[in-house]
Amino acid sequence: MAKQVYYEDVTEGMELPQLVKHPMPRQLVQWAGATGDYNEFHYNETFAKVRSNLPGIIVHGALVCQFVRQMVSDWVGDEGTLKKLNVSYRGMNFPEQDCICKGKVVKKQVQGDDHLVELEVWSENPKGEKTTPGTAVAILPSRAKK
Amino acid sequence: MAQIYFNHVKEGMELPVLEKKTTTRQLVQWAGASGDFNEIHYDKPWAEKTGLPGLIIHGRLKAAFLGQLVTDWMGPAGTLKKIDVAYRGMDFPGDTVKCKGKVVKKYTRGRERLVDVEVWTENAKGEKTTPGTATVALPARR
Amino acid sequence: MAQQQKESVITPEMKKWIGVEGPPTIYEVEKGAIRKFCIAVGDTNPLYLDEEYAKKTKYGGIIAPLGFFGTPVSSGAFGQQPYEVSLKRVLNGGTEYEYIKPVRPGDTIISTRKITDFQERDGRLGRTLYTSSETIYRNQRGEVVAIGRGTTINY
Amino acid sequence: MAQQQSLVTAEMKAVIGKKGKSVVVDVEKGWVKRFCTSVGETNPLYLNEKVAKKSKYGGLIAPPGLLMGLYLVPELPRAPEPPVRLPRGVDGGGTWTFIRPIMVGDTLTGTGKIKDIYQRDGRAGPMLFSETEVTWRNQKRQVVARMVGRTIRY
Repeated sequence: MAKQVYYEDVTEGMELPQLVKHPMPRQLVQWAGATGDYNEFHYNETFAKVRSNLPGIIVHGALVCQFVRQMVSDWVGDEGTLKKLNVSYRGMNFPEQDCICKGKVVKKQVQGDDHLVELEVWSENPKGEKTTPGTAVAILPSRAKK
Repeated sequence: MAQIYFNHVKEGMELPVLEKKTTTRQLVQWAGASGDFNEIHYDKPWAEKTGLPGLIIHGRLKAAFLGQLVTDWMGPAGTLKKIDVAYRGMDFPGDTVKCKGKVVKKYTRGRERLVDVEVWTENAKGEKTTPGTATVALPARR
Repeated sequence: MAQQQKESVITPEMKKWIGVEGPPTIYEVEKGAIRKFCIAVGDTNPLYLDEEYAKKTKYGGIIAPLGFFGTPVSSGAFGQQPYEVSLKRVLNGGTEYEYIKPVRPGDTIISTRKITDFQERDGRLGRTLYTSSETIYRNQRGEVVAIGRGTTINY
Repeated sequence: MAQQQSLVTAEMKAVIGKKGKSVVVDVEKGWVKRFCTSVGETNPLYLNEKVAKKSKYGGLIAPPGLLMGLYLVPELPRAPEPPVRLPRGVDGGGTWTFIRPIMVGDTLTGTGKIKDIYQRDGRAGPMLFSETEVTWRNQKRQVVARMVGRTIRY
Protein backbone atom coordinates (compact mmCIF):
# COMPACT_ATOMS: atom_id res chain seq x y z
CA MET A 1 0.00 0.00 0.00
CA ALA A 2 1.07 3.56 -0.63
CA LYS A 3 2.29 5.56 2.30
CA GLN A 4 -0.25 7.01 4.67
CA VAL A 5 -1.44 10.58 4.13
CA TYR A 6 -1.98 12.71 7.26
CA TYR A 7 -4.26 15.67 7.83
CA GLU A 8 -1.26 17.94 8.21
CA ASP A 9 0.02 16.95 4.74
CA VAL A 10 -3.13 18.19 3.06
CA THR A 11 -3.75 21.65 1.67
CA GLU A 12 -6.88 23.04 0.13
CA GLY A 13 -6.73 22.87 -3.64
CA MET A 14 -4.39 19.89 -3.54
CA GLU A 15 -5.02 17.23 -6.17
CA LEU A 16 -5.41 13.55 -5.42
CA PRO A 17 -3.38 11.03 -7.40
CA GLN A 18 -5.38 10.08 -10.48
CA LEU A 19 -6.69 6.58 -10.93
CA VAL A 20 -6.92 5.57 -14.57
CA LYS A 21 -9.12 2.62 -15.45
CA HIS A 22 -9.47 1.09 -18.85
CA PRO A 23 -12.45 -1.22 -18.51
CA MET A 24 -12.70 -3.96 -21.11
CA PRO A 25 -15.90 -5.88 -21.88
CA ARG A 26 -14.57 -8.63 -19.62
CA GLN A 27 -14.55 -6.25 -16.68
CA LEU A 28 -18.18 -5.28 -17.32
CA VAL A 29 -19.14 -8.95 -17.38
CA GLN A 30 -17.25 -9.50 -14.14
CA TRP A 31 -19.12 -6.57 -12.64
CA ALA A 32 -22.43 -8.01 -13.82
CA GLY A 33 -21.51 -11.30 -12.19
CA ALA A 34 -20.41 -9.65 -8.97
CA THR A 35 -23.44 -7.40 -8.59
CA GLY A 36 -26.22 -9.17 -10.40
CA ASP A 37 -26.77 -6.26 -12.79
CA TYR A 38 -27.28 -8.25 -15.99
CA ASN A 39 -28.74 -5.40 -18.00
CA GLU A 40 -27.85 -6.37 -21.57
CA PHE A 41 -26.64 -3.01 -22.81
CA HIS A 42 -23.54 -3.57 -20.72
CA TYR A 43 -22.36 -6.52 -22.82
CA ASN A 44 -24.61 -7.01 -25.85
CA GLU A 45 -23.68 -4.47 -28.53
CA THR A 46 -26.70 -5.14 -30.74
CA PHE A 47 -28.98 -4.79 -27.76
CA ALA A 48 -27.31 -1.52 -26.74
CA LYS A 49 -27.64 -0.03 -30.22
CA VAL A 50 -30.99 -1.35 -31.37
CA ARG A 51 -32.98 -1.76 -28.20
CA SER A 52 -31.50 0.94 -25.99
CA ASN A 53 -30.55 3.44 -28.68
CA LEU A 54 -27.04 3.86 -27.31
CA PRO A 55 -23.86 4.40 -29.34
CA GLY A 56 -22.59 1.07 -28.04
CA ILE A 57 -21.98 -0.86 -24.86
CA ILE A 58 -21.72 1.43 -21.84
CA VAL A 59 -19.93 1.01 -18.53
CA HIS A 60 -22.22 0.52 -15.52
CA GLY A 61 -22.61 3.83 -13.66
CA ALA A 62 -22.20 2.02 -10.35
CA LEU A 63 -18.87 0.61 -11.55
CA VAL A 64 -17.62 4.09 -12.39
CA CYS A 65 -18.82 5.15 -8.93
CA GLN A 66 -16.64 2.36 -7.52
CA PHE A 67 -13.64 3.56 -9.54
CA VAL A 68 -14.09 6.99 -7.95
CA ARG A 69 -14.53 5.36 -4.56
CA GLN A 70 -11.33 3.35 -5.05
CA MET A 71 -9.39 6.49 -5.92
CA VAL A 72 -10.51 8.06 -2.63
CA SER A 73 -9.95 4.86 -0.61
CA ASP A 74 -6.44 4.49 -2.05
CA TRP A 75 -5.66 8.07 -1.07
CA VAL A 76 -7.05 8.01 2.49
CA GLY A 77 -5.17 4.77 3.14
CA ASP A 78 -5.75 2.23 5.88
CA GLU A 79 -5.72 4.86 8.63
CA GLY A 80 -8.15 7.22 6.95
CA THR A 81 -11.87 6.64 6.62
CA LEU A 82 -14.15 7.61 3.78
CA LYS A 83 -17.33 8.89 5.38
CA LYS A 84 -19.44 10.08 2.53
CA LEU A 85 -19.47 9.86 -1.23
CA ASN A 86 -21.93 11.54 -3.52
CA VAL A 87 -21.91 11.14 -7.29
CA SER A 88 -24.19 12.11 -10.13
CA TYR A 89 -24.35 10.20 -13.38
CA ARG A 90 -24.01 12.89 -16.03
CA GLY A 91 -22.37 11.16 -18.93
CA MET A 92 -21.41 7.79 -20.27
CA ASN A 93 -18.15 5.91 -20.17
CA PHE A 94 -17.49 3.34 -22.83
CA PRO A 95 -15.42 0.16 -22.57
CA GLU A 96 -11.98 0.06 -24.16
CA GLN A 97 -11.52 3.73 -23.27
CA ASP A 98 -9.79 5.35 -20.34
CA CYS A 99 -11.95 6.31 -17.41
CA ILE A 100 -9.88 8.80 -15.45
CA CYS A 101 -10.77 9.37 -11.81
CA LYS A 102 -9.68 12.65 -10.29
CA GLY A 103 -10.09 14.51 -7.04
CA LYS A 104 -9.22 17.75 -5.32
CA VAL A 105 -9.25 18.87 -1.69
CA VAL A 106 -11.85 21.60 -1.29
CA LYS A 107 -11.75 22.17 2.43
CA LYS A 108 -10.12 20.88 5.59
CA GLN A 109 -11.40 21.34 9.09
CA VAL A 110 -11.28 19.82 12.55
CA GLN A 111 -14.68 18.88 13.91
CA GLY A 112 -14.59 17.54 17.46
CA ASP A 113 -12.03 14.74 17.37
CA ASP A 114 -12.25 14.29 13.62
CA HIS A 115 -9.84 15.71 11.10
CA LEU A 116 -12.07 16.11 8.07
CA VAL A 117 -11.33 16.80 4.45
CA GLU A 118 -13.93 17.62 1.85
CA LEU A 119 -13.16 16.58 -1.67
CA GLU A 120 -14.42 17.26 -5.11
CA VAL A 121 -14.26 14.03 -7.12
CA TRP A 122 -15.14 13.04 -10.65
CA SER A 123 -14.44 10.70 -13.50
CA GLU A 124 -13.57 11.84 -16.99
CA ASN A 125 -13.86 10.22 -20.37
CA PRO A 126 -11.11 10.70 -22.98
CA LYS A 127 -12.88 13.82 -24.29
CA GLY A 128 -12.34 15.42 -20.91
CA GLU A 129 -16.04 15.38 -20.05
CA LYS A 130 -16.88 14.87 -16.41
CA THR A 131 -19.09 11.82 -16.50
CA THR A 132 -19.52 11.25 -12.78
CA PRO A 133 -19.02 14.42 -10.75
CA GLY A 134 -19.37 14.24 -7.01
CA THR A 135 -18.15 15.10 -3.56
CA ALA A 136 -16.61 13.11 -0.75
CA VAL A 137 -15.86 13.55 2.92
CA ALA A 138 -13.07 11.64 4.62
CA ILE A 139 -11.44 11.54 8.03
CA LEU A 140 -7.65 11.52 7.97
CA PRO A 141 -5.29 10.55 10.76
CA SER A 142 -3.47 13.43 12.40
CA ARG A 143 0.22 13.47 13.24
CA ALA A 144 -0.66 15.43 16.38
CA LYS A 145 -2.72 12.53 17.69
CA LYS A 146 -0.14 9.90 16.83
CA MET B 1 -39.69 -33.85 -5.64
CA ALA B 2 -40.32 -37.23 -7.12
CA GLN B 3 -38.14 -40.16 -6.13
CA ILE B 4 -37.11 -43.00 -8.40
CA TYR B 5 -36.21 -46.41 -6.98
CA PHE B 6 -33.75 -48.99 -8.21
CA ASN B 7 -36.39 -51.66 -8.74
CA HIS B 8 -38.32 -49.35 -11.08
CA VAL B 9 -35.36 -48.73 -13.35
CA LYS B 10 -35.02 -50.74 -16.55
CA GLU B 11 -32.15 -50.81 -18.95
CA GLY B 12 -33.03 -48.78 -22.04
CA MET B 13 -35.33 -46.53 -20.03
CA GLU B 14 -35.19 -42.87 -21.03
CA LEU B 15 -34.77 -39.97 -18.64
CA PRO B 16 -37.27 -37.09 -18.87
CA VAL B 17 -35.87 -34.58 -21.36
CA LEU B 18 -34.58 -31.33 -19.87
CA GLU B 19 -34.88 -28.43 -22.29
CA LYS B 20 -32.72 -25.36 -21.81
CA LYS B 21 -33.60 -22.22 -23.72
CA THR B 22 -30.32 -20.36 -23.59
CA THR B 23 -29.60 -16.63 -23.79
CA THR B 24 -26.54 -14.41 -23.85
CA ARG B 25 -27.59 -13.16 -20.43
CA GLN B 26 -27.37 -16.70 -19.15
CA LEU B 27 -23.82 -17.02 -20.45
CA VAL B 28 -22.89 -13.82 -18.62
CA GLN B 29 -24.48 -15.19 -15.46
CA TRP B 30 -22.56 -18.43 -15.92
CA ALA B 31 -19.32 -16.49 -16.43
CA GLY B 32 -19.95 -14.75 -13.11
CA ALA B 33 -20.77 -17.98 -11.30
CA SER B 34 -17.99 -20.11 -12.77
CA GLY B 35 -15.25 -17.53 -13.22
CA ASP B 36 -14.85 -18.40 -16.91
CA PHE B 37 -14.66 -14.95 -18.45
CA ASN B 38 -13.46 -16.02 -21.88
CA GLU B 39 -14.73 -13.37 -24.31
CA ILE B 40 -15.93 -15.91 -26.90
CA HIS B 41 -19.01 -16.38 -24.72
CA TYR B 42 -20.26 -12.77 -24.63
CA ASP B 43 -18.16 -10.47 -26.86
CA LYS B 44 -19.48 -11.11 -30.37
CA PRO B 45 -16.86 -9.17 -32.37
CA TRP B 46 -14.18 -10.97 -30.37
CA ALA B 47 -15.73 -14.38 -31.03
CA GLU B 48 -15.96 -13.64 -34.76
CA LYS B 49 -12.34 -12.46 -34.80
CA THR B 50 -11.24 -15.82 -33.43
CA GLY B 51 -12.98 -17.54 -36.33
CA LEU B 52 -16.15 -18.65 -34.59
CA PRO B 53 -19.55 -18.19 -36.24
CA GLY B 54 -20.67 -16.20 -33.19
CA LEU B 55 -20.93 -16.47 -29.44
CA ILE B 56 -20.82 -20.04 -28.19
CA ILE B 57 -22.19 -21.68 -25.06
CA HIS B 58 -19.60 -22.67 -22.43
CA GLY B 59 -18.96 -26.42 -22.63
CA ARG B 60 -19.06 -26.59 -18.88
CA LEU B 61 -22.47 -24.98 -18.75
CA LYS B 62 -23.72 -27.82 -20.92
CA ALA B 63 -21.94 -30.26 -18.59
CA ALA B 64 -23.80 -28.62 -15.69
CA PHE B 65 -27.09 -28.98 -17.61
CA LEU B 66 -26.36 -32.70 -17.87
CA GLY B 67 -25.57 -32.75 -14.16
CA GLN B 68 -29.01 -31.26 -13.55
CA LEU B 69 -30.66 -33.75 -15.93
CA VAL B 70 -29.30 -36.62 -13.86
CA THR B 71 -29.84 -35.13 -10.40
CA ASP B 72 -33.43 -34.10 -11.25
CA TRP B 73 -34.12 -37.66 -12.34
CA MET B 74 -32.44 -39.51 -9.47
CA GLY B 75 -34.38 -37.53 -6.85
CA PRO B 76 -33.30 -36.38 -3.39
CA ALA B 77 -32.45 -39.89 -2.15
CA GLY B 78 -30.23 -40.67 -5.12
CA THR B 79 -26.52 -39.86 -5.30
CA LEU B 80 -24.54 -38.81 -8.33
CA LYS B 81 -21.30 -40.81 -8.21
CA LYS B 82 -19.66 -39.88 -11.43
CA ILE B 83 -20.19 -37.92 -14.60
CA ASP B 84 -18.04 -37.82 -17.67
CA VAL B 85 -18.59 -35.51 -20.63
CA ALA B 86 -16.84 -34.63 -23.87
CA TYR B 87 -17.37 -31.43 -25.82
CA ARG B 88 -17.91 -32.44 -29.41
CA GLY B 89 -19.98 -29.71 -30.97
CA MET B 90 -20.79 -26.06 -30.48
CA ASP B 91 -24.10 -24.66 -29.32
CA PHE B 92 -25.10 -21.03 -29.55
CA PRO B 93 -26.99 -18.67 -27.23
CA GLY B 94 -30.60 -18.47 -28.34
CA ASP B 95 -30.60 -22.20 -29.11
CA THR B 96 -32.67 -24.65 -27.17
CA VAL B 97 -30.35 -27.30 -25.82
CA LYS B 98 -32.10 -30.62 -25.24
CA CYS B 99 -30.56 -32.71 -22.48
CA LYS B 100 -31.33 -36.40 -22.79
CA GLY B 101 -30.39 -39.60 -21.10
CA LYS B 102 -30.90 -43.35 -21.23
CA VAL B 103 -30.23 -46.10 -18.71
CA VAL B 104 -27.59 -48.44 -20.07
CA LYS B 105 -26.92 -50.71 -17.12
CA LYS B 106 -28.16 -51.47 -13.61
CA TYR B 107 -26.09 -53.47 -11.16
CA THR B 108 -25.10 -53.78 -7.50
CA ARG B 109 -21.66 -53.25 -6.09
CA GLY B 110 -21.29 -54.11 -2.45
CA ARG B 111 -24.36 -52.55 -0.84
CA GLU B 112 -24.80 -49.93 -3.52
CA ARG B 113 -27.43 -50.10 -6.22
CA LEU B 114 -25.94 -48.43 -9.22
CA VAL B 115 -27.25 -47.27 -12.56
CA ASP B 116 -25.13 -46.19 -15.52
CA VAL B 117 -26.79 -43.61 -17.69
CA GLU B 118 -25.78 -42.40 -21.11
CA VAL B 119 -26.33 -38.64 -21.29
CA TRP B 120 -25.99 -36.05 -24.01
CA THR B 121 -27.06 -32.64 -25.22
CA GLU B 122 -28.72 -32.38 -28.58
CA ASN B 123 -29.03 -29.41 -30.91
CA ALA B 124 -31.94 -28.58 -33.23
CA LYS B 125 -30.44 -30.78 -35.97
CA GLY B 126 -30.47 -33.75 -33.59
CA GLU B 127 -26.67 -33.80 -33.30
CA LYS B 128 -25.18 -34.91 -30.00
CA THR B 129 -22.97 -31.98 -29.03
CA THR B 130 -22.00 -33.06 -25.52
CA PRO B 131 -22.04 -36.85 -25.05
CA GLY B 132 -21.25 -38.38 -21.70
CA THR B 133 -21.99 -41.01 -19.10
CA ALA B 134 -23.07 -40.82 -15.48
CA THR B 135 -23.30 -43.25 -12.61
CA VAL B 136 -25.87 -42.82 -9.85
CA ALA B 137 -26.70 -44.77 -6.72
CA LEU B 138 -30.42 -45.21 -6.10
CA PRO B 139 -32.46 -46.30 -3.08
CA ALA B 140 -33.55 -49.95 -3.29
CA ARG B 141 -37.33 -49.85 -3.37
CA ARG B 142 -40.21 -48.06 -1.91
CA MET C 1 -48.99 31.57 -27.04
CA ALA C 2 -51.48 30.43 -24.52
CA GLN C 3 -49.77 29.03 -21.49
CA GLN C 4 -51.47 25.83 -20.65
CA GLN C 5 -51.42 24.80 -17.03
CA LYS C 6 -49.86 21.37 -16.98
CA GLU C 7 -51.26 18.77 -14.70
CA SER C 8 -48.92 17.64 -11.95
CA VAL C 9 -47.37 14.22 -12.43
CA ILE C 10 -47.23 13.84 -8.67
CA THR C 11 -50.49 12.14 -7.84
CA PRO C 12 -52.11 11.94 -4.39
CA GLU C 13 -51.48 8.18 -4.61
CA MET C 14 -47.74 8.82 -4.96
CA LYS C 15 -47.68 11.29 -2.09
CA LYS C 16 -49.07 8.63 0.22
CA TRP C 17 -45.85 6.68 -0.24
CA ILE C 18 -43.57 9.41 1.06
CA GLY C 19 -41.91 8.13 4.22
CA VAL C 20 -43.30 4.62 3.93
CA GLU C 21 -40.58 2.01 4.39
CA GLY C 22 -40.54 -0.75 1.80
CA PRO C 23 -40.06 -4.42 2.62
CA PRO C 24 -36.56 -5.21 3.87
CA THR C 25 -34.00 -6.75 1.54
CA ILE C 26 -31.54 -9.12 3.13
CA TYR C 27 -28.02 -9.70 1.83
CA GLU C 28 -25.40 -11.92 3.33
CA VAL C 29 -21.91 -10.58 2.89
CA GLU C 30 -19.61 -13.38 1.80
CA LYS C 31 -15.87 -13.36 1.36
CA GLY C 32 -16.15 -14.86 -2.12
CA ALA C 33 -18.56 -12.16 -3.20
CA ILE C 34 -16.24 -9.45 -1.88
CA ARG C 35 -13.42 -11.01 -3.86
CA LYS C 36 -15.47 -11.06 -7.06
CA PHE C 37 -16.50 -7.47 -6.48
CA CYS C 38 -12.88 -6.39 -6.04
CA ILE C 39 -11.81 -8.25 -9.19
CA ALA C 40 -14.59 -6.50 -11.08
CA VAL C 41 -13.54 -3.06 -9.84
CA GLY C 42 -9.86 -3.86 -10.24
CA ASP C 43 -9.30 -2.92 -6.61
CA THR C 44 -6.54 -5.02 -5.06
CA ASN C 45 -6.49 -3.34 -1.65
CA PRO C 46 -5.43 -6.10 0.80
CA LEU C 47 -7.86 -4.67 3.35
CA TYR C 48 -10.61 -6.42 1.37
CA LEU C 49 -8.73 -9.52 0.28
CA ASP C 50 -5.96 -10.54 2.64
CA GLU C 51 -7.03 -11.64 6.11
CA GLU C 52 -3.49 -11.61 7.51
CA TYR C 53 -2.92 -8.06 6.34
CA ALA C 54 -6.36 -6.82 7.41
CA LYS C 55 -5.90 -8.27 10.90
CA LYS C 56 -3.06 -5.86 11.54
CA THR C 57 -5.06 -2.77 10.55
CA LYS C 58 -7.44 -0.79 12.72
CA TYR C 59 -10.30 -2.92 11.36
CA GLY C 60 -8.89 -6.16 12.78
CA GLY C 61 -10.02 -8.19 9.76
CA ILE C 62 -11.29 -8.08 6.21
CA ILE C 63 -13.90 -5.44 5.46
CA ALA C 64 -16.05 -4.95 2.38
CA PRO C 65 -15.26 -2.05 0.05
CA LEU C 66 -17.53 0.89 0.73
CA GLY C 67 -20.67 0.60 -1.31
CA PHE C 68 -20.71 -3.19 -1.12
CA PHE C 69 -23.46 -4.59 1.03
CA GLY C 70 -23.66 -8.08 -0.41
CA THR C 71 -25.13 -8.71 -3.83
CA PRO C 72 -26.90 -7.45 -5.76
CA VAL C 73 -25.52 -3.98 -5.27
CA SER C 74 -28.25 -1.53 -4.61
CA SER C 75 -27.73 1.80 -6.28
CA GLY C 76 -29.76 3.50 -3.61
CA ALA C 77 -31.80 5.13 -6.32
CA PHE C 78 -33.62 2.45 -8.22
CA GLY C 79 -36.11 0.14 -6.68
CA GLN C 80 -39.53 -1.30 -7.09
CA GLN C 81 -42.10 1.45 -7.28
CA PRO C 82 -45.37 0.63 -5.59
CA TYR C 83 -47.15 3.33 -7.65
CA GLU C 84 -47.58 4.24 -11.32
CA VAL C 85 -45.51 7.05 -12.81
CA SER C 86 -46.86 8.56 -16.02
CA LEU C 87 -43.35 9.45 -17.26
CA LYS C 88 -41.85 6.24 -18.52
CA ARG C 89 -38.22 7.02 -19.18
CA VAL C 90 -35.88 6.61 -16.25
CA LEU C 91 -32.41 7.91 -15.39
CA ASN C 92 -30.32 7.40 -12.31
CA GLY C 93 -29.70 10.94 -11.15
CA GLY C 94 -26.97 10.11 -8.71
CA THR C 95 -26.27 8.50 -5.41
CA GLU C 96 -24.83 9.45 -2.09
CA TYR C 97 -23.53 7.07 0.50
CA GLU C 98 -22.76 7.84 4.07
CA TYR C 99 -20.56 5.18 5.60
CA ILE C 100 -21.05 4.71 9.30
CA LYS C 101 -19.65 1.33 10.25
CA PRO C 102 -17.52 -1.19 8.38
CA VAL C 103 -19.26 -4.10 6.70
CA ARG C 104 -17.56 -7.44 7.22
CA PRO C 105 -17.81 -10.89 5.67
CA GLY C 106 -20.37 -12.87 7.62
CA ASP C 107 -22.53 -9.81 8.21
CA THR C 108 -26.15 -9.88 7.21
CA ILE C 109 -27.21 -6.55 5.80
CA ILE C 110 -30.84 -5.62 6.01
CA SER C 111 -31.76 -2.65 3.87
CA THR C 112 -34.97 -0.71 3.77
CA ARG C 113 -35.82 1.98 1.29
CA LYS C 114 -38.31 4.78 1.42
CA ILE C 115 -39.29 7.69 -0.79
CA THR C 116 -38.35 10.96 0.87
CA ASP C 117 -39.55 13.50 -1.68
CA PHE C 118 -41.06 14.17 -5.09
CA GLN C 119 -40.21 17.25 -7.14
CA GLU C 120 -41.24 18.15 -10.66
CA ARG C 121 -39.76 20.59 -13.09
CA ASP C 122 -39.98 21.52 -16.74
CA GLY C 123 -36.51 21.17 -18.09
CA ARG C 124 -34.50 20.22 -21.10
CA LEU C 125 -36.16 16.83 -21.20
CA GLY C 126 -39.65 18.28 -20.80
CA ARG C 127 -41.66 17.54 -17.71
CA THR C 128 -39.28 15.84 -15.31
CA LEU C 129 -39.98 14.08 -12.04
CA TYR C 130 -37.28 13.80 -9.40
CA THR C 131 -37.85 11.11 -6.84
CA SER C 132 -35.60 11.18 -3.82
CA SER C 133 -35.18 8.06 -1.78
CA GLU C 134 -33.23 6.92 1.20
CA THR C 135 -31.99 3.43 1.93
CA ILE C 136 -30.83 2.48 5.39
CA TYR C 137 -28.47 -0.45 5.70
CA ARG C 138 -28.35 -2.21 9.04
CA ASN C 139 -26.29 -5.20 10.11
CA GLN C 140 -27.48 -8.24 12.08
CA ARG C 141 -26.95 -6.34 15.34
CA GLY C 142 -29.33 -3.62 14.19
CA GLU C 143 -26.52 -1.11 13.78
CA VAL C 144 -26.84 1.33 10.90
CA VAL C 145 -23.79 0.68 8.72
CA ALA C 146 -24.62 3.04 5.88
CA ILE C 147 -27.23 5.36 4.48
CA GLY C 148 -27.74 5.65 0.76
CA ARG C 149 -29.59 8.50 -0.85
CA GLY C 150 -30.56 8.55 -4.46
CA THR C 151 -32.45 10.50 -7.06
CA THR C 152 -34.40 8.83 -9.80
CA ILE C 153 -35.30 10.95 -12.78
CA ASN C 154 -38.40 10.20 -14.82
CA TYR C 155 -39.12 12.15 -17.99
CA MET D 1 5.83 -40.69 -45.79
CA ALA D 2 7.59 -38.92 -43.01
CA GLN D 3 7.27 -40.31 -39.52
CA GLN D 4 4.83 -38.22 -37.48
CA GLN D 5 6.81 -36.19 -34.96
CA SER D 6 6.34 -37.06 -31.32
CA LEU D 7 4.82 -34.16 -29.40
CA VAL D 8 5.44 -35.66 -26.00
CA THR D 9 8.82 -34.46 -24.81
CA ALA D 10 11.01 -35.68 -21.96
CA GLU D 11 10.17 -32.44 -20.16
CA MET D 12 6.49 -33.33 -20.36
CA LYS D 13 7.06 -36.84 -19.07
CA ALA D 14 8.93 -35.35 -16.12
CA VAL D 15 5.95 -33.21 -14.98
CA ILE D 16 3.50 -36.11 -14.98
CA GLY D 17 2.44 -36.84 -11.42
CA LYS D 18 3.89 -33.61 -9.97
CA LYS D 19 1.54 -31.73 -7.69
CA GLY D 20 0.72 -28.09 -8.35
CA LYS D 21 -0.38 -25.27 -6.08
CA SER D 22 -3.53 -25.71 -4.03
CA VAL D 23 -6.68 -23.74 -4.63
CA VAL D 24 -9.03 -22.87 -1.79
CA VAL D 25 -12.70 -22.10 -2.39
CA ASP D 26 -15.47 -21.39 0.06
CA VAL D 27 -18.80 -22.93 -0.90
CA GLU D 28 -20.89 -19.96 0.06
CA LYS D 29 -24.66 -19.76 -0.04
CA GLY D 30 -24.70 -16.72 -2.30
CA TRP D 31 -22.42 -18.35 -4.79
CA VAL D 32 -24.58 -21.48 -4.91
CA LYS D 33 -27.62 -19.29 -5.42
CA ARG D 34 -26.04 -17.36 -8.29
CA PHE D 35 -24.82 -20.61 -9.77
CA CYS D 36 -28.30 -22.13 -9.68
CA THR D 37 -29.72 -19.01 -11.35
CA SER D 38 -27.22 -19.31 -14.16
CA VAL D 39 -27.99 -22.97 -14.85
CA GLY D 40 -31.70 -22.71 -14.17
CA GLU D 41 -31.61 -25.13 -11.24
CA THR D 42 -34.39 -24.86 -8.68
CA ASN D 43 -33.66 -28.01 -6.66
CA PRO D 44 -34.52 -27.18 -3.02
CA LEU D 45 -31.56 -29.28 -1.80
CA TYR D 46 -29.36 -26.40 -2.99
CA LEU D 47 -31.61 -23.48 -2.17
CA ASN D 48 -34.15 -24.18 0.54
CA GLU D 49 -32.64 -24.61 3.98
CA LYS D 50 -35.80 -26.11 5.48
CA VAL D 51 -36.20 -28.80 2.82
CA ALA D 52 -32.46 -29.56 2.78
CA LYS D 53 -32.38 -30.01 6.58
CA LYS D 54 -34.96 -32.76 6.32
CA SER D 55 -33.11 -34.54 3.50
CA LYS D 56 -30.50 -37.24 3.95
CA TYR D 57 -27.83 -34.53 3.84
CA GLY D 58 -29.13 -32.60 6.84
CA GLY D 59 -28.41 -29.26 5.22
CA LEU D 60 -27.86 -27.38 1.98
CA ILE D 61 -25.57 -29.09 -0.50
CA ALA D 62 -23.80 -27.77 -3.58
CA PRO D 63 -25.06 -28.87 -6.99
CA PRO D 64 -22.58 -31.16 -8.78
CA GLY D 65 -22.30 -28.55 -11.53
CA LEU D 66 -20.64 -26.11 -9.13
CA LEU D 67 -17.42 -28.12 -9.20
CA MET D 68 -17.91 -29.01 -12.84
CA GLY D 69 -17.99 -25.35 -13.70
CA LEU D 70 -15.13 -24.14 -11.57
CA TYR D 71 -12.63 -22.57 -13.84
CA LEU D 72 -9.21 -22.66 -12.30
CA VAL D 73 -6.76 -22.31 -15.11
CA PRO D 74 -4.34 -19.93 -13.38
CA GLU D 75 -3.81 -22.16 -10.38
CA LEU D 76 -3.70 -25.52 -12.07
CA PRO D 77 -0.48 -27.10 -13.21
CA ARG D 78 -0.04 -26.79 -16.95
CA ALA D 79 1.60 -29.06 -19.44
CA PRO D 80 4.85 -27.65 -20.88
CA GLU D 81 4.70 -26.12 -24.34
CA PRO D 82 4.81 -28.66 -27.18
CA PRO D 83 7.92 -28.77 -29.40
CA VAL D 84 5.91 -27.59 -32.42
CA ARG D 85 3.43 -24.75 -32.38
CA LEU D 86 -0.13 -26.00 -31.89
CA PRO D 87 -2.25 -22.89 -32.25
CA ARG D 88 -5.59 -24.22 -31.08
CA GLY D 89 -6.52 -25.33 -27.62
CA VAL D 90 -9.91 -26.59 -26.50
CA ASP D 91 -11.49 -27.93 -23.37
CA GLY D 92 -12.09 -31.54 -24.28
CA GLY D 93 -14.33 -32.45 -21.39
CA GLY D 94 -13.78 -34.21 -18.14
CA THR D 95 -14.77 -36.74 -15.53
CA TRP D 96 -16.04 -35.76 -12.13
CA THR D 97 -16.27 -38.33 -9.37
CA PHE D 98 -18.32 -37.35 -6.33
CA ILE D 99 -17.21 -39.11 -3.19
CA ARG D 100 -18.87 -37.22 -0.34
CA PRO D 101 -21.56 -34.57 -0.38
CA ILE D 102 -20.31 -31.01 -0.63
CA MET D 103 -22.12 -28.97 1.97
CA VAL D 104 -22.81 -25.27 1.68
CA GLY D 105 -20.38 -23.66 4.11
CA ASP D 106 -17.56 -26.08 3.31
CA THR D 107 -14.10 -24.81 2.50
CA LEU D 108 -12.65 -26.93 -0.27
CA THR D 109 -9.01 -27.29 -1.10
CA GLY D 110 -8.18 -28.53 -4.56
CA THR D 111 -4.79 -29.95 -5.40
CA GLY D 112 -3.96 -30.50 -9.01
CA LYS D 113 -1.46 -32.59 -10.88
CA ILE D 114 -0.80 -33.40 -14.50
CA LYS D 115 -2.14 -36.92 -14.78
CA ASP D 116 -1.12 -37.76 -18.29
CA ILE D 117 0.08 -36.26 -21.55
CA TYR D 118 -0.39 -38.21 -24.74
CA GLN D 119 -0.66 -37.84 -28.46
CA ARG D 120 -3.36 -38.93 -30.88
CA ASP D 121 -3.08 -38.40 -34.59
CA GLY D 122 -6.36 -37.63 -36.18
CA ARG D 123 -7.81 -36.12 -39.31
CA ALA D 124 -6.90 -32.66 -38.09
CA GLY D 125 -3.26 -33.69 -37.70
CA PRO D 126 -1.42 -34.51 -34.50
CA MET D 127 -3.30 -33.71 -31.31
CA LEU D 128 -1.80 -33.35 -27.87
CA PHE D 129 -3.99 -34.33 -24.94
CA SER D 130 -3.16 -33.36 -21.42
CA GLU D 131 -5.14 -34.55 -18.45
CA THR D 132 -5.20 -32.66 -15.20
CA GLU D 133 -6.48 -34.29 -12.06
CA VAL D 134 -7.76 -32.22 -9.18
CA THR D 135 -8.56 -33.76 -5.82
CA TRP D 136 -10.96 -31.76 -3.68
CA ARG D 137 -10.91 -32.05 0.09
CA ASN D 138 -13.17 -30.39 2.62
CA GLN D 139 -12.11 -28.70 5.85
CA LYS D 140 -12.12 -32.09 7.59
CA ARG D 141 -9.48 -33.24 5.08
CA GLN D 142 -11.95 -35.72 3.59
CA VAL D 143 -11.81 -36.20 -0.16
CA VAL D 144 -15.14 -35.00 -1.53
CA ALA D 145 -14.56 -35.15 -5.27
CA ARG D 146 -12.05 -35.80 -7.97
CA MET D 147 -11.93 -34.21 -11.37
CA VAL D 148 -10.03 -35.18 -14.46
CA GLY D 149 -10.06 -32.51 -17.14
CA ARG D 150 -8.82 -32.95 -20.66
CA THR D 151 -7.26 -30.21 -22.71
CA ILE D 152 -6.64 -30.78 -26.38
CA ARG D 153 -4.13 -28.84 -28.46
CA TYR D 154 -3.86 -29.23 -32.17
